[in-house]
Amino acid sequence: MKKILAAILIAAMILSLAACGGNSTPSTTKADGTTQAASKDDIKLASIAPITGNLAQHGVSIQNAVNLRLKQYNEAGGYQGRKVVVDFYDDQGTAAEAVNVANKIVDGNYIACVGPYTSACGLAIGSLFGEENITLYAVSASHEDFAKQNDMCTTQCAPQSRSREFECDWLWDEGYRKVAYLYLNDDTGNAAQNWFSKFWTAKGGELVLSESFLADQKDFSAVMTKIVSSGVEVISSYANYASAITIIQQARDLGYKGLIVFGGNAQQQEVIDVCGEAAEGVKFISQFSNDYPTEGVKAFVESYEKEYGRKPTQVDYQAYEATNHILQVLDELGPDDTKAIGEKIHNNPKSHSLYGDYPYVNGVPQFPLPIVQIKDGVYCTYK
Amino acid sequence: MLLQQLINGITLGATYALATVGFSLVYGVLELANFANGAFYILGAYFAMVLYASMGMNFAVSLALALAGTGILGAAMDAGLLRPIRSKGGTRTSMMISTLGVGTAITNLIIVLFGSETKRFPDAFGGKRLEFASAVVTYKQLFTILLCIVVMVVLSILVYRTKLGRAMRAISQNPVAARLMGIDTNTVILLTFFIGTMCAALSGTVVSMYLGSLDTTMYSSVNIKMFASAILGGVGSLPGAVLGGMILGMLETFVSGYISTAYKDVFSFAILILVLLFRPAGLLGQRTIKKV
Amino acid sequence: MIRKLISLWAKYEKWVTLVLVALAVLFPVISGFNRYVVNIGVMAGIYAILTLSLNMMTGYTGVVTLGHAAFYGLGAYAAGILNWRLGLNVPLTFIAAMVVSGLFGLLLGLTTLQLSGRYLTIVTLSFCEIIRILLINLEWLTRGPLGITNIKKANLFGFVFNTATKNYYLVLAMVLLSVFIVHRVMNSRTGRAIIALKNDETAASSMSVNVFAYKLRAFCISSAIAGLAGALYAHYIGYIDPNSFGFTQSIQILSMGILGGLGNIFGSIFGAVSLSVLPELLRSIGLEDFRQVIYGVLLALLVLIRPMGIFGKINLRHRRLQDSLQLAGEGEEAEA
Amino acid sequence: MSEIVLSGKGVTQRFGGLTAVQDVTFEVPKGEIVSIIGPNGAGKSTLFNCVTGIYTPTEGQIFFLGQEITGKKVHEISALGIGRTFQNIRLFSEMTALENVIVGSHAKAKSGIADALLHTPRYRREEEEAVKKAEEILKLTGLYEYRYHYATALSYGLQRRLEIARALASDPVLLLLDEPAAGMNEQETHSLTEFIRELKGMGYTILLIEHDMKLIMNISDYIYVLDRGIPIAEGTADEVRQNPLVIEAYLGKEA
Repeated sequence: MKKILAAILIAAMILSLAACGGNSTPSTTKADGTTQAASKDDIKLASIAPITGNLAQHGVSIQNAVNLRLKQYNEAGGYQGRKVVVDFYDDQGTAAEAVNVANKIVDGNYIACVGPYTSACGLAIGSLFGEENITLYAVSASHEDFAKQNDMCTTQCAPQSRSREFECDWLWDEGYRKVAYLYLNDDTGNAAQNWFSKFWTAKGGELVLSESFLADQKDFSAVMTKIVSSGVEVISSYANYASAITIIQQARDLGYKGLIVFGGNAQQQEVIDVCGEAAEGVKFISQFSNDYPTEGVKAFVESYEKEYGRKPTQVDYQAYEATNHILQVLDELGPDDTKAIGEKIHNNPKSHSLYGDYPYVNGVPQFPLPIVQIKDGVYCTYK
Repeated sequence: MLLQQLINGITLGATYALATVGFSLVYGVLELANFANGAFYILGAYFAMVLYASMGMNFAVSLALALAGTGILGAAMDAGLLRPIRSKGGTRTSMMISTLGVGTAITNLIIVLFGSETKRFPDAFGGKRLEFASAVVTYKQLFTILLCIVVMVVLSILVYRTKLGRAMRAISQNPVAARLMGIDTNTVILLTFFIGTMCAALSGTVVSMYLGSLDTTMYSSVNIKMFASAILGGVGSLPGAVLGGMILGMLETFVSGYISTAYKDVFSFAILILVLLFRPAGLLGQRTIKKV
Repeated sequence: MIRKLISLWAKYEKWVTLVLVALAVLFPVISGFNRYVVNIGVMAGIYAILTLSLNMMTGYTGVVTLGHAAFYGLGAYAAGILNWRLGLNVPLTFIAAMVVSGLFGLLLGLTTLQLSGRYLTIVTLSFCEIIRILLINLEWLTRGPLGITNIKKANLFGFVFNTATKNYYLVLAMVLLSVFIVHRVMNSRTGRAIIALKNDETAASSMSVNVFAYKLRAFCISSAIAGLAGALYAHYIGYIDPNSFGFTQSIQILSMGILGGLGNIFGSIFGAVSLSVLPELLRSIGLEDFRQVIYGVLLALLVLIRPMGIFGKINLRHRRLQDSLQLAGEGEEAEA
Repeated sequence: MSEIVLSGKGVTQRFGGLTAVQDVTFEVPKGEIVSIIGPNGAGKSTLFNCVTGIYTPTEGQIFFLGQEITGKKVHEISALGIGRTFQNIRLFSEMTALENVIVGSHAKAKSGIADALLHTPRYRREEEEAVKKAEEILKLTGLYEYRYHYATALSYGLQRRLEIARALASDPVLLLLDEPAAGMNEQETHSLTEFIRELKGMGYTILLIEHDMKLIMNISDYIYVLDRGIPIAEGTADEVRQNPLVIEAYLGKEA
């Protein structure tokens, strides 16, 4: 065998890829029926969201919120008469797909990108957006490293350090002393647990036990039994809404009567629908409450409910606020210098958010943290 | 606390056992790892949820319909896809990949139709429970454990006592000889798939009710545990499947109860490795001697 | 008709191969250096290496493995940890990845080779799960679920592979290397011994082939090549976490191998490329949500139509020799 | 007495309760054809498998060229110079006839993976030698014209001969033939007998298991007779032919 039998990339691939290459100029991806014709003078915004995969539920929220804000902005005349149009890209909630679609976005002359949803995807593509000087505005990335990657990376989610400190102060003031902490074993979950145990022990509180679990874990009966028998007053947890549901139900099944507190990302309508009255009294350290007493929030909740028939939750709010912030900076600086837009978003002394004028420091929002609770089957502000 | 953990362990063990029994039945007869088992586990649960929760039929009827419907689908998969492969002399690998394709298609079809958000599975026993001094046993837990025992007994009778069972065992030992002995292997295999799929649907429904909720990712955590219990108990042996499931369930519960939840998986797979090293055929599996 | 086509292909195999290699080399130019398309090319190349390595284990030794992603992950983590902790880069990380995965391949081989096919398939599945759990729990080494972030781009003696096109050529070179390894090993005394033990272990050992030793060699080469693919992925994506090397990944690699055709280098590459391109094609014609459904249905049907894969059982060298015999009119017609 | 190539002392093989072979002692002198005969289930194949290492005998020892080989692994025993054929044909289906024979000479070559990757001189030399030798053997066995055909695509008779060719490829000192004439008609058995006689002429020592009495009586120098695992007679062809025990074992008791 003198020669090498190297049949590498066969003709089929070349033809199909070239064909795919041909029509892959940033055509608008069909997403939930909102294909927008990209005419010449429109300003283009990109958005990465988990449209399919395990986090598809949040993908829908991001699409709804971004489309809603753009609709309002364009109806109010857009940017000097030019409409802002969005292209959605599906990262399926995985890092590899995020890189896959990120490559498409950075070539698609967008002014900025809303998303991705998770820190993992944000960390995978942050450097690429940094090099290409396009804003990467993550929706719920609360991992400390995300916003530190470069000036282009901003998140709409409060970092774990701030929300956990706020939670510990609140719990201490409410008189609770014995807490159990359950956290999803991913990058943000670990950060949440570290900060919580640091602040809680600093205040002198007793961290009875802290246990991690995997995303697809369904059985918490063992750990719940340990919690019930060790007289824990508060179960605090960082979990997505699916795990939150199983935690609430199994806690109540095993006779746990104490307080249950979650992070904002567990605040989804399904928690109420599935758990029913088992969810009564469950509280969330959230970034958003739908009856928060400001004009901006009231208008957002009404317009969202009118448009989609249900009240918005934290993810809806974060995507809406991110788009809102990008459009404000667009009004100030115009669409041409994407680097300037990114830097302004990264450090914006005064942004007109739904909560009023609050700053962004190094890509992190310094916004208030309302505490939301479930009362009579509805989310409402507790404090 | 120990009593409560014991109850939790048995319940979890029962859920793993139920999921494994269907898989082990098909594997025992055909030596085929049926990867569509997970999809039928989820499909059965969604079927029952639609009938029971959305359409309000009574629980027993919706459970029966869900089992029958999924079972027929499982049998259809065998008749439509696996039988032609068998007749064309295809290898077990091709059949395995075929079940994999069906599994992927069904699971994702459910995601497209129902969306991937978690849905509610109401408790057929209205949350009623028995409260002892230091332990709580909900009716759904009792139902799960009871059902696991019933299914094991029924299947054991089926496989070891009935004519169909003898045919199944004949096929598992030597398909060619079985055919020569006049056993209509295709029909027996069809029935095996029908029963195996029904088991998967049953375990999916029961677990959904135990957890009170269901979504399309619920199988992923059970999938690996099902393989582990099958191997632990001895692949292809029904009592082995239940034994393996119970051991795994108890082990995980006590590890997360007394050590930490993070390490429950590490322990269960460490045990699995030990069993594989010293008794590769599993606890109750038979060692196959190599004959020339 | 197909027989003539294959005979023709066998006859001009050398030329067909060179044309394909040329097309592969020119591919970025053909697609106009469009980053998105070239990126698909890179991932297709990485999967081609993975199916080649799977072909070595399942195609040649007949051992169906359901845990091949474990070696892919081990290679990625070996490269990722070395780069993150010690700042090492190509070629050291590649070699380390191949060695680490190779050793684990040896480990799997040692513990499971006494088992018959019946249990081996399921054991490889739990092996993959065990590796994933180890990666999650050894937090001091792998940062556990945090995964390893900002792994530097491949940097060969100063030349940094930072664009998709440069990475494409690096992956292409590695695909060539893998094909070279698999081709040369399989067309040698070792290769014949491996195929002999696949066809009939007892007969092979009676021809003084140490079946156990040769299966181990096949396992090690296979897992080492999969480790190489892992290292490429780590440097290219720059972020790895335990969950991207789990069960679904193993099944994807296996399906590519089966679809393309086992026991055939060309088939494996074709399987990898076509199943990497398919999801993107479906995405571009908007069948986003149905992508997985179509993928599943396609899998089930293809295995029905061609159980041993599209190019399975085709051996061009044999066909060429047999055809040459035909022309010389020595032997009567022998069914290929 | 010429040198003893293979010998077994008190070889016994039990499977659980069943004793397949009971206390068999035999010798195969160099250059001779020794046969083992006996009705079905007499333990002939079991004894064969003890010699080749597939089974490790429960009791007794086996010696090859003076060296004990009891309990050695199959590939170790065959590497010492024992070629064998199988009762039911076990050719390698995915390889051509030529390649099947080349695998037969596996023990004679040394090149490993490194040699294969770098195409070292050793690799090239051994490959050429192997092909040349295999083609020689194929010519000897009249299979040269089918060298590129898939082994399992050949006719039954050709496959039988190919198995023998494969066994010859390792230049064995001892050739074990397991019912080579099974399923052959008169004419084919005759040509097989001639072929085996040729092999003897070429100096091969042969141990044969066979049912076909005509073939056995024609070419065997020495015969051992087994019945239900127990050796009941041995001797030259003529002695065995008249031995009443043998007749009884084969034809049943006189009426």
